[in-house]
Amino acid sequence: MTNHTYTRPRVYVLVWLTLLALLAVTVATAFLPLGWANTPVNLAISVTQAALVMLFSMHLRAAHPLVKIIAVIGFFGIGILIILSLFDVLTR
Amino acid sequence: MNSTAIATHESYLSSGWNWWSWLSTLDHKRIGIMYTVSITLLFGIGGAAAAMIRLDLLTPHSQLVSIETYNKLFTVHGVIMVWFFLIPSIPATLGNFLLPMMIGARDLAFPRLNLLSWYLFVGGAVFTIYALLNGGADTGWTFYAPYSTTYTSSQVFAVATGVFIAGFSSILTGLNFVVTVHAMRAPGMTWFRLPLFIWSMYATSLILVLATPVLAMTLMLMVFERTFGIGVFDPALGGDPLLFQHLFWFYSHPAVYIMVVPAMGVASEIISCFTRNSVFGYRFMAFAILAIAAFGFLVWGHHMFVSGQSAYAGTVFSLLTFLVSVPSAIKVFNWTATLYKGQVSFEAPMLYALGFIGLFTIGGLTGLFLASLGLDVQLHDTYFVVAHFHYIMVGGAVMAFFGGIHFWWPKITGRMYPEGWARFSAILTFIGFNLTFFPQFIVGYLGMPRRYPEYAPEFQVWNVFSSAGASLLVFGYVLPLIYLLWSLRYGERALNNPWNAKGLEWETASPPPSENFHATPVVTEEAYAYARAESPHG
Amino acid sequence: MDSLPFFPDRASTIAGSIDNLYFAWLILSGVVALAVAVAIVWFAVRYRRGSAADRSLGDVAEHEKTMHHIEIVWTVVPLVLFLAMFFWSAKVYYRSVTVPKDALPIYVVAKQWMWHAEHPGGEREIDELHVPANRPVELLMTSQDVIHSLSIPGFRIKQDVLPGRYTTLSFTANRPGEYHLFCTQFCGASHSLMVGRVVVMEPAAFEGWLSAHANMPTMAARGAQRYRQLGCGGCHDAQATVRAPKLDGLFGRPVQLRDGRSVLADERFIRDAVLQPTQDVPAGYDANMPSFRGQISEEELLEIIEYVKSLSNAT
Amino acid sequence: MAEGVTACAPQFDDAEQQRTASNLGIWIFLATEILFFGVLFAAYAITRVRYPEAFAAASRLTNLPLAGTNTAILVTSSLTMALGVHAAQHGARRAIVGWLSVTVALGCAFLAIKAVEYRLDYLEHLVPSLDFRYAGPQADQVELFFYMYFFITGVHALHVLIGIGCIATIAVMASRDTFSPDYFTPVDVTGLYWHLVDVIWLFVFPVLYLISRS
Repeated sequence: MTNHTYTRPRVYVLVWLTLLALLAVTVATAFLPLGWANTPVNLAISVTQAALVMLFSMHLRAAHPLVKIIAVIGFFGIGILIILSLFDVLTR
Repeated sequence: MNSTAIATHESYLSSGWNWWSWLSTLDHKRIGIMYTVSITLLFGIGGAAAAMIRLDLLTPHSQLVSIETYNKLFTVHGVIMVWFFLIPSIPATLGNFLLPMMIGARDLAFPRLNLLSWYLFVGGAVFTIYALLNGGADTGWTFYAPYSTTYTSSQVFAVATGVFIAGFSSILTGLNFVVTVHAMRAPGMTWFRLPLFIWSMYATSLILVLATPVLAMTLMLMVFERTFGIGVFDPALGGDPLLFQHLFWFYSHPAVYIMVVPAMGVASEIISCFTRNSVFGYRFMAFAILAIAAFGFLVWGHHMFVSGQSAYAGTVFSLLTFLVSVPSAIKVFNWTATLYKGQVSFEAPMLYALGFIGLFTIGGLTGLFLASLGLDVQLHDTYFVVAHFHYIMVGGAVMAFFGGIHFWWPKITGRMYPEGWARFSAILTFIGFNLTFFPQFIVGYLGMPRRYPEYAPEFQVWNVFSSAGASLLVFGYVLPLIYLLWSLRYGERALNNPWNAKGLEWETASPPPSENFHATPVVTEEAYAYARAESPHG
Repeated sequence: MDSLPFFPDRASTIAGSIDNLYFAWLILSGVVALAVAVAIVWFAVRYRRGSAADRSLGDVAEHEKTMHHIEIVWTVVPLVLFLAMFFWSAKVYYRSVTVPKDALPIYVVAKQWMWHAEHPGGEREIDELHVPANRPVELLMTSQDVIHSLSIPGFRIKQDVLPGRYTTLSFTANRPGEYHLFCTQFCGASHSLMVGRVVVMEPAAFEGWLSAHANMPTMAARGAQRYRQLGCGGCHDAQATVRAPKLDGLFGRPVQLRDGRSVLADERFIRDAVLQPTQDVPAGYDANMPSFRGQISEEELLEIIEYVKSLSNAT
Repeated sequence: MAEGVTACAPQFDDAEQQRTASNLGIWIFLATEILFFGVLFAAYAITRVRYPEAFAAASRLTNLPLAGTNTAILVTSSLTMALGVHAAQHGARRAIVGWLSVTVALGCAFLAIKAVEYRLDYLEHLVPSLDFRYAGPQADQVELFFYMYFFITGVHALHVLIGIGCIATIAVMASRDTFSPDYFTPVDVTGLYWHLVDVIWLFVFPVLYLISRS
């Protein structure tokens, strides 16, 4: 079940640099006057960063499908909570 | 294993009887027993509160206790029965004891974590009982803001801390069960050869793991708001009390499935054994359990139809609630169909299981009344709702829990319970239960609100019926305690498989050795392969 | 025991259709429960251990196929049934919660353990509610402290009363008499004492009652006085020089907001404008109105709202 | 125990099964951690949707430079942790201790900067219920923002503290040569936990500091 394919350190450093780059981008876009598009852009970048960390540093890429489901299921649970609660708050 | 051989060898019980051998055990069976003892004591406290409530409600004016005390009584009854009895009842006792044995494992995946779960549970109970002794909370088990956060000075902090700690016990037990079912099944035990009790433990554990953290953080937000006087639920600061209800019910509706799904698993085991028949539509039953666990997370808004939630959101939640009740309906029909062309016998566990089907069916059907938007306006927060969830939780979960205790008692203790007394108490519980809670449906539609120590005089006749029924129900619960303890010493010695039941747990000694099986069993046949096996008692 | 109360009396137009829903579910669940019970007893007796009933299953594949058919049937049938009942009950619900245009407003303020009701004409009541028969009434409710819930079983209506917000209940009583009024959301020590009675009167008797209890100036008059006392006129009067939205004819009209949203100027809009002025700023104005939170009680706020309403239907 | 423990706990059949169970177990625990923080995000998001301007104004008062540095620090500590786990996979004892020590140092730096940030917030009278002064409009909602800000960052900082404790313990165990290519589960598990603490901060940072800041 667990992976024995060891990720080469080079990959970790590459991921690290990408994350720092994305950090710079996200901070930069925060100051661009994009109006309503600002929030989706910031969130998209943070989702990408999170995906990078989970796939590479947390070895999800080579993990058993069950582990992938467990990794994602928390986000779905909160998604349901936010979406249905907002559906109430916004249509009140 | 010849079923007539009497177990005389070294069992998990005889490996030490001093305090330390119990308090430091890593054996899932001993931890299961420690849970059983703890929740029995807590059931006593919750039951005593219920008895005082029923006595106080005999008269329209609250004469037994003051109305402030009454509010604390139903809070104690709610908190203890929900978090310290019902949620742990089947998973922590029967689940802990039987799950490893039924899948052919030596123990759970993380024994130390399992012992930690018990200590967390007891720690949580200590906080709650401390609060009870120091005046208790008076917010009801629902802790609705802004009353719980701003307007009450009762022991909300201590009770919330107790439930918070006990929540971690639930999470860790759930984690333990999910990993064990995935990683430690015996050779040949494929997913669709798993007994339905294991399916129910698996689905319950998924809900335990995915819902309980939400409760923990919601209680933490509530307690912080109470302590620092500021929070997102405080209407004075622009916060939204309905946000607390959303977060609370996002946990609490899946929690009611935590309480009833294990009972479904136990019922399937008992019914298939005492009808000598494989469960009708095994795969449908397994998928129905998973569907209940999954859809259970989408429907919490039906607790808030009249709470100020928008009509559109209420409509969506009403539709989703109707969808989640279909799997439960399927299960009831499948249990009934299991009796078809079987060899039906009526030992005590079977009486409890049949009682479970009857009461769970009534509970489920009245849930449909409440899911209908139009009707819920009249029924919400009345005794109709009280009767509905007692039919499901007490009629369903507790009947199945007692059925399971009786069914696996020979395996757990190596002793047989007295059959006559057990059948009598099963029937007495069924009758007492109906007398107690059916009148509440009627007084509910009449409009009698919940949590009322002082009620309008015309509701009194139904409350007297209900209290009378409760006095019968008390015996239904006390009797098993007596004769089961009696059976520990004087009960007839049990065979390894007294019911000739299918399942790996019956293929080892009663009571089983510490390592469950001398050799890891290999599974070759399907689940419930009763097909014409000889009936109980040979 | 003279009469065993099985059923609350029907005293509003919606009560009938809600009872029909209740009977429909009673019959449906009764049939299902009976079917399950009869099936269990029949199978239990016929196939009891040792009985001579025929238990041959025939060939397995055949049995497997029929089993699947049965499972499909008792999945689809409940689903269809539930959807039908869902639509019916949703329809009744929307009829119950939709407030008719010409409803007589009564303002209800709930506070820990009593109900304050106030009629536009200034009549005030505690734990009582006098309403005319055969005329739509709208209860505009708010709470001063915790969440309460106004329930009148005789009218089959119930609605939580939230602090910091208005919630509404509407009904048309159609049978004169006295009915229970309960608080059904736990609100503290004397939650069970927070009860009252609703008195449904013939329209003529109701007018008589109103005039007999009109010992206070009308709400609108008191609202106008509060309006001047708090200095609202300085900005909002028609001839005021300060750039502030004018109130004449405002109530009931949609308002275009600064951030592009369009909101109906109802009671909730006016309440938010008074307590949290910078939240919904109308287009063309800047957010410089001070908040009056803490300076106005719930009753006074309702009076100001009644005054603003009078400005719109007066013109 | 130079070559490390290859046998497995009694309830398992072999080490492979034990590794699978541990991996499943830690991932389920991480799922509950995601849910713990998810509830706070949900409460924050739902309150923010009701008061967009107030929360935007409030988020402009937060200290972006410090938070940006903190994000960089945590991302770097995630790298050093990953390299530490890599070293454990190859049984390079000195490398494990080295990388884990750097990770602990970076974690402490994160907490130090966090303390400085809290101190600055206190000096600017932004700490709810303790000493909160804000002259602008919708002061109550701004106070709600800072209530959730301190709640989320506080719970996260607590998790960073716990992480530092675990990594330090693992580093000490590693220095006593406990781990080997066949047995490095504790390092792997602590690494996964630390990465998740970083993932959560990758969501906390934009949500609290960046959204509609311009």
